[in-house]
Amino acid sequence: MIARKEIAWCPGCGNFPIRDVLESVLKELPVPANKVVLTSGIGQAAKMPHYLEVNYFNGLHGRALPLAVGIKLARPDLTVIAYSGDGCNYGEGGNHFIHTIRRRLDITILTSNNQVYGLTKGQSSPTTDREVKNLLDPQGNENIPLNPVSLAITMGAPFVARGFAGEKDHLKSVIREAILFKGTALVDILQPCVSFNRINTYGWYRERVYKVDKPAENRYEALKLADAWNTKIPIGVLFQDDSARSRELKTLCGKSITKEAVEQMVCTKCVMMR
Amino acid sequence: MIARKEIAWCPGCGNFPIRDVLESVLKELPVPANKVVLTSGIGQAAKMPHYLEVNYFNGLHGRALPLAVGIKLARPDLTVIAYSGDGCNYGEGGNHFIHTIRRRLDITILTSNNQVYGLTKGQSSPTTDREVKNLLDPQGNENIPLNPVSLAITMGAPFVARGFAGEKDHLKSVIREAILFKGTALVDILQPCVSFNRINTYGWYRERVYKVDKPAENRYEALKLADAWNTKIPIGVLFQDDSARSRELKTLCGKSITKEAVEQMVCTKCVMMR
Amino acid sequence: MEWSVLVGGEAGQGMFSVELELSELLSKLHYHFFATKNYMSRIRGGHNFHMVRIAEDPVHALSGEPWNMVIALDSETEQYHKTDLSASGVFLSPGQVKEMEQVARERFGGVTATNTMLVGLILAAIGCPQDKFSGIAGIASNPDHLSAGFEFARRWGLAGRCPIEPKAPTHCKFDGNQALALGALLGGCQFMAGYPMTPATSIMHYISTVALDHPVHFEQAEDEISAVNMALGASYAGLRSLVATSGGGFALMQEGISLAGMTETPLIVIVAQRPGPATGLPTRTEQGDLNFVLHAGHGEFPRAIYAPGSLHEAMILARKSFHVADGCQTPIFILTDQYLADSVQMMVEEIPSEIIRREYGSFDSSYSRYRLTASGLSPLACPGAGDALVRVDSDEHDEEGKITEDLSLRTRMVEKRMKKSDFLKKETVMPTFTGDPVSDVIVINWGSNKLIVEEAVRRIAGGGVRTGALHFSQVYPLTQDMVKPFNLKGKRIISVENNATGQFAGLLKRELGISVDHQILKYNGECFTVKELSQILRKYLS
Amino acid sequence: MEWSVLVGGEAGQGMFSVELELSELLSKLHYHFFATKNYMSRIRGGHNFHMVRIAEDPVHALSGEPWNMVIALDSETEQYHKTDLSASGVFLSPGQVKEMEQVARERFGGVTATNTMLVGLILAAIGCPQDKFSGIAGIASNPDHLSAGFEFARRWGLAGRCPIEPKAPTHCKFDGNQALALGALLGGCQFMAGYPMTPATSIMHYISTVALDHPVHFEQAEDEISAVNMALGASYAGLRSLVATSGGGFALMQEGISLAGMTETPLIVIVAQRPGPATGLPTRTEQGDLNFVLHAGHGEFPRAIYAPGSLHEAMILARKSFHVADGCQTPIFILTDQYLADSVQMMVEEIPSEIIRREYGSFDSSYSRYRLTASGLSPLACPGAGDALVRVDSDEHDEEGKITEDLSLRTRMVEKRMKKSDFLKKETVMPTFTGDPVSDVIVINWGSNKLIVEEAVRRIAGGGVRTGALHFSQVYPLTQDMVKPFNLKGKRIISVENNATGQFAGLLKRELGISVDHQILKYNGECFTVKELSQILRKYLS
Ligand SMILES: Cc1ncc(C[n+]2csc(CCOP(=O)(O)OP(=O)(O)O)c2C)c(N)n1
Ligand SMILES: Cc1ncc(C[n+]2csc(CCOP(=O)(O)OP(=O)(O)O)c2C)c(N)n1
Ligand code: SF4
Ligand code: SF4
Ligand SMILES: [Mg+2]
Ligand SMILES: [Mg+2]
Repeated sequence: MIARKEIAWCPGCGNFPIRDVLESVLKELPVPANKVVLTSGIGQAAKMPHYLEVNYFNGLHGRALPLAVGIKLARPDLTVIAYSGDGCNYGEGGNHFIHTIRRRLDITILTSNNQVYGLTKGQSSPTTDREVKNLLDPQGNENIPLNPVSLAITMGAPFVARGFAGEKDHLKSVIREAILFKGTALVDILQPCVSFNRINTYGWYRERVYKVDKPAENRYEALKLADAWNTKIPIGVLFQDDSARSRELKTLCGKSITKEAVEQMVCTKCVMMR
Repeated sequence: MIARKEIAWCPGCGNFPIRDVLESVLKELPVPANKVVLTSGIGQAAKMPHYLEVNYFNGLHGRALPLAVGIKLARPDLTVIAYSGDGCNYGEGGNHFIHTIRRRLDITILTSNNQVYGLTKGQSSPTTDREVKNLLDPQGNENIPLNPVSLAITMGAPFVARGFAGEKDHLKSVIREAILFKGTALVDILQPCVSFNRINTYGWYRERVYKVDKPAENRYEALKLADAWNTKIPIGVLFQDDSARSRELKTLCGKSITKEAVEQMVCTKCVMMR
Repeated sequence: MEWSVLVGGEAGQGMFSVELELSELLSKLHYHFFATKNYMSRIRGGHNFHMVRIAEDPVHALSGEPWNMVIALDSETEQYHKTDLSASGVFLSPGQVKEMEQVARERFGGVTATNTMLVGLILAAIGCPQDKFSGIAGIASNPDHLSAGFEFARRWGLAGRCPIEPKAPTHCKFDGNQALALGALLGGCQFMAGYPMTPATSIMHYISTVALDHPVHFEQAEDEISAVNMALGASYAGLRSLVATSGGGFALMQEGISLAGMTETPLIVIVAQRPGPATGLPTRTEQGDLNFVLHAGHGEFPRAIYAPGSLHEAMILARKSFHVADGCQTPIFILTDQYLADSVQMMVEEIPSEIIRREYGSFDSSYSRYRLTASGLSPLACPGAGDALVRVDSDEHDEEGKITEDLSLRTRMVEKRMKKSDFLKKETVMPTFTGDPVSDVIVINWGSNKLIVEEAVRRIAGGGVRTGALHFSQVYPLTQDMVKPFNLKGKRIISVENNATGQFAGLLKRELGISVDHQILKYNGECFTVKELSQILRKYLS
Repeated sequence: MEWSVLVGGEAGQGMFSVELELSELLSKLHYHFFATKNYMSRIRGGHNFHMVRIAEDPVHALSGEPWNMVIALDSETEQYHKTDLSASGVFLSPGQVKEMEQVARERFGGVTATNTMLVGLILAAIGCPQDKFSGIAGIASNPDHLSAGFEFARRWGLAGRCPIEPKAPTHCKFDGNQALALGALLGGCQFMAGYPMTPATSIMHYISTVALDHPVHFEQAEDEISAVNMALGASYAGLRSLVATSGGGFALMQEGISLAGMTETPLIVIVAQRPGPATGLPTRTEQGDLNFVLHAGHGEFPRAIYAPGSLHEAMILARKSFHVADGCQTPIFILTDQYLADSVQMMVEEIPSEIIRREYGSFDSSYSRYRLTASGLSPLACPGAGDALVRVDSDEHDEEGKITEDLSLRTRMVEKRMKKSDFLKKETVMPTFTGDPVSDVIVINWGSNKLIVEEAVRRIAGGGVRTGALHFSQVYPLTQDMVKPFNLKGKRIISVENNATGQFAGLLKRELGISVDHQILKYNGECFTVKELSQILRKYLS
């Protein structure tokens, strides 16, 4: 058990309920605990693995996803979950986000989306709303906020959901489904940051979130649903494509190449390609 | 004038007609020639600026866009066009692609999309179709192809078009409109690579492309339109939002900060943020 | 006379505000002081402490002597720091702070007033007359809160405990990042792109604040790769441009650095070091990236690296770097660290009033960006200014900036680029020597250790061995001319570095053939204190 | 007896195929040969040429002597290379090639048959009996096309012009990248991630070909940042992992390298150098990234860098690197270049038959990834293998892999990581010496220059000055033990490098205090030839 005071988050941080949810999801997963690996980047959210009893690779800012891809490719037998913040997964790691989805691997991407760079003290993240000001942007955010859910759907993710740290039971079922889904799954989790985000607070979200009963009919409907933000924010599984097949992977670990492979190599022709 | 034999492309390459189009668009632009800057990355397409009479910054693989952003922010008076290949703009430079669109700048992004890494001899690019084989992927491409047009629309680009190297007049009008549009514009140009792409040939495209008369009604319709690929491929301006406003920029070049600015600095309080 | 205070507690308890407000007032009141901090990579909780050394003479380092005052906002501070209190020192217990909070709540409607009250209490302790504040314009602190702090000081018998005269001839105070930002603006910097990273982020803050209403732009990039390329774009387009980051972010800029070298695009890169590898200790200090910066970017091209040793050097070198980058058309680096970035000090030296600017010639259509010249330098033009087309290329190129595979031209272009380092020689920043002019022992150091080493060397002076300190604020290039005046032959050389492998000592060996006799290295994430360093030095000297 | 042929023309004209097919047949026929190429960064057009040196003794370099035969597929080749023909040399004009094409079209229905015909013609010239082919299994070339080439040779009086005996004891031929890929597989490599980049791409090709039906995986990443992080993920998960790239791609991997250092994750990184900075000359050669690789990644951690000088060294060191990376739990680098990558040679040395594998212990839940031990090395476990949880962290961490800000633990962890370099000492790869054992002059070199230097030194032997060559295939760490046996004191030392700044000479100075007397540097993008180098050496020796 991790003592609450060992946790480096601010009191009241939205990451606490998410951690609780994750702890109980992992405990109840039909997978032995030692077969689950979390990867994470750097940020407040990315500290998550330290506060769970789990294998983890806490890597670099923005790089939770390629680590997860490498682990999954190497070890299809492991349940692989990438955990990070919005800055990490969509900002610094944006290229990995779009291309990891394209790889059709059975991994789960979870984001604590607090619409801010928490650990570095409150700068705009890719999901920060328009006109929000902070110490690096005294004029107010000029950029179009990135919608992670729409982006994931557009890139072809077969399971795309939104959760809210203030709805623990709901979040738990969404995360559980995401992990059990056979294919790339995203859960973007609305996570109030009590220290730096004075706009998108628990109250702000509570007034807006509502649960969708079932995923949208098709991608275009899902995109419409995903776009809703200012007054009503749908949470739940917004898109799910059960017909999508994830990539077949072979077992590598514990195997070894044979002499034939080496001989094949010796006979391989040189190629006209560097 | 650039002599044809100075050009390092293969005879028959789809980049030749694009170059011709670009040359005449630039010539006819209501902007003095010395006020146009092309940026590019690395690849066959990225050699484009060398073959035009224009200012250019031919930078690194994947980095045409941040160069363009820096130039535009520094010099709002310049017409800024970023030119590169599909690998450059959507692969190595994918993160810049999604975030550059978010910045709401008046720049034009042009891509020679040959669905292959040409310069490095034929590997899969992000837009390569499923199951295509090559020397680095003897098993066939497992990834979901990236649709640049859908991605740009999802990220909020106000002008999104597709062109075809085999339709020069049409391409010319699309590129011209894109450059004159006040806001971030993408033209993804279908460009046959006669050396490495034996599938998506001139003939293949010719059988499929058709011109759309006018942009789709709204984003969702545009996304539907953009998705069409295997049998019918729409070319033209697929999405256009004339109500979108691009960011206001101030004049910097030739100006200088004043002593007051320095004094302001001297009196600025230290901050609780590193 | 001096008075050193430590204020400790959990992140978020207000110690940061106490330090900020105290340093704000101390500077306005013309006190000499040095303030720095020791904080964790978290927003709330944990254990942070802030250290302020107030003195009658200029101070620019932690003395390392027992504290004159420890203010414990929590029991951990009591536990860790009370033992370090001087015999006559004042300890303010968490209970006492609670008492003050009680008053803050009752009288001022909230506990945050305690911060200012603590500032008042400290000022009272150093004998600052309470009526002084009314005379000072723009004191932001609430005078009532300050007074309440004075009251507590009197109640607890602390008022005037250690009277210190305010003797600073100025009221200018900066932290290291602010000095760099100021220097950059004085150097004509008009563009900065960046991605937040401790301990470099506040440089972006200072620039973006000025950008609000001056012809300067700050753009927050999606990542550091973008930041460096944006800055190169802006520099190409005509603006002096800057990026700042720390090791991990700088790692991502490597290809862009190489691009600056190849395209000969001027660029200033500030690397604020923190302990690595990887994420390491994000809020602590180290000098572990000298070699990394020295060899950043693939391929070969000239560069200079400055490592300022004081606020004034930070400002002057940041300013100068823009001149040198433009002059040499190459990337120039400024290497600092969390210690310098996070230390707040008085700056008594004058601030240059002239802003230096980039000048362009005017060119016609015969312009060639990479014209081959004897100096290796080709005239710089910016697009759209005249008929000249400005063509730059990351491939090997000809004089016009067109891609080439002519291998003899390649050779000439390599030599052209390398030749430009002659310009750097003309601009050499000499190392500074302090201490006994006829020393037997020379303590070599670089970057932020300067003023710590100088005070340590002063402290051991007269101990039998004649000792001097030689500080390099230009760490590359190193030339024999830079060391000749100091006649190092036959002397014992001791180096001091905040890293585990003695990177600068290695560089001295490689570049100048100088062998260091002893290395003093520290790599736990903290700076040296004067006491610690002078003790180690004494051991080597006896 | 030897016969050097140059085949030149535009990219896409088929010279590449001629070289490939010729080297394929030469090896099958047990000829000693060395083949390399000079090509532009374009797919069609331009001017490329391929060079094959066929000999009775082993050859591993370009002689630099006039060509015995020049085959000009276009007039540019005639213009550039005909002047370099030896007095008795054979020139095949574009007109003659056209004649052959004519026959190819008529007889074989297409011009591409010309490639094989040219191969036949060359084989005829070196006196290869035409009936030899029937006896050799798996000769892919079309015998009719070959025969047509023999016919032309006879018609033009070239047959048997310079009879060369096939004396190679084996039929093993490789290019440099293939030797590396083979070595990696022999080293137990099962995972590679990469992004195409000349001249490293074919390493990925060779691995992905094997991956088709063996327990090995190659993943094409979206960028190099992703590639290095994928490889670290795979290594953590249990597989020996590899990345390969060139300078620009390696620039993007820097932060990942630092991550490998901090998390102590074994990783092999091949850097195939090409001339920089930035995009530079993508298809040419240089040794300009030694310092870049040596100091790659922010922060401090141990590493080793191998720079193989031959195919055999490439294979052996690639294999060994996996053992060392696992043993030292740190990133290990292999530094090659376009010249080695693109040269095809016979390899007479034996290929190790044993595949070395990573072994894991078995651990219970008390396992700590970063247990502090005397050697600095902590046992490696992989997730899911037992009850052990495997926790790795890019922040400074405690023994369990949990983030820490305990600064005394920081010190111990830094020392733990640095201590691991003791392991590297045990595994030192000694430099190799050839030439006069009692030399007055030692020619120091590293990496791909080895066999060029050796031949050059052989060639000048007996010229009065006793000369030896000392080649480093481990360029870091450098220890005194590595040079002691060669007794360099008092000898004249000349260094040979393919760069403009003499990077290895600087490293020798820094690490071993060795000063180089003369530097021979080349940086136009081409390798040295034996003739060129021996001429320069003679100048220094006279
Ligand atoms: C390459 C690099 N750039 C910048 C940083 C500094 N950094 C650490 S966390 C962070 C932002 C965190 O934001 P987010 O991912 O949203 O996480 P949060 O703290 O909000 O949970 C940044 C910019 C870094 N560690 N590495
Ligand atoms: C950082 C980096 N990685 C890899 C390369 C090698 N490289 C050069 S061009 C290219 C791909 C080009 O593909 P694309 O952008 O589609 O352009 P095309 O040649 O097809 O027009 C690659 C991988 C490079 N120059 N830099
Ligand atoms: S700063 Fe925000 S996100 Fe970070 S721990 Fe505090 S409340 Fe949570
Ligand atoms: S390889 Fe393809 S894209 Fe490149 S020049 Fe040739 S045809 Fe054009
Ligand atoms: Mg966040
Ligand atoms: Mg392409």
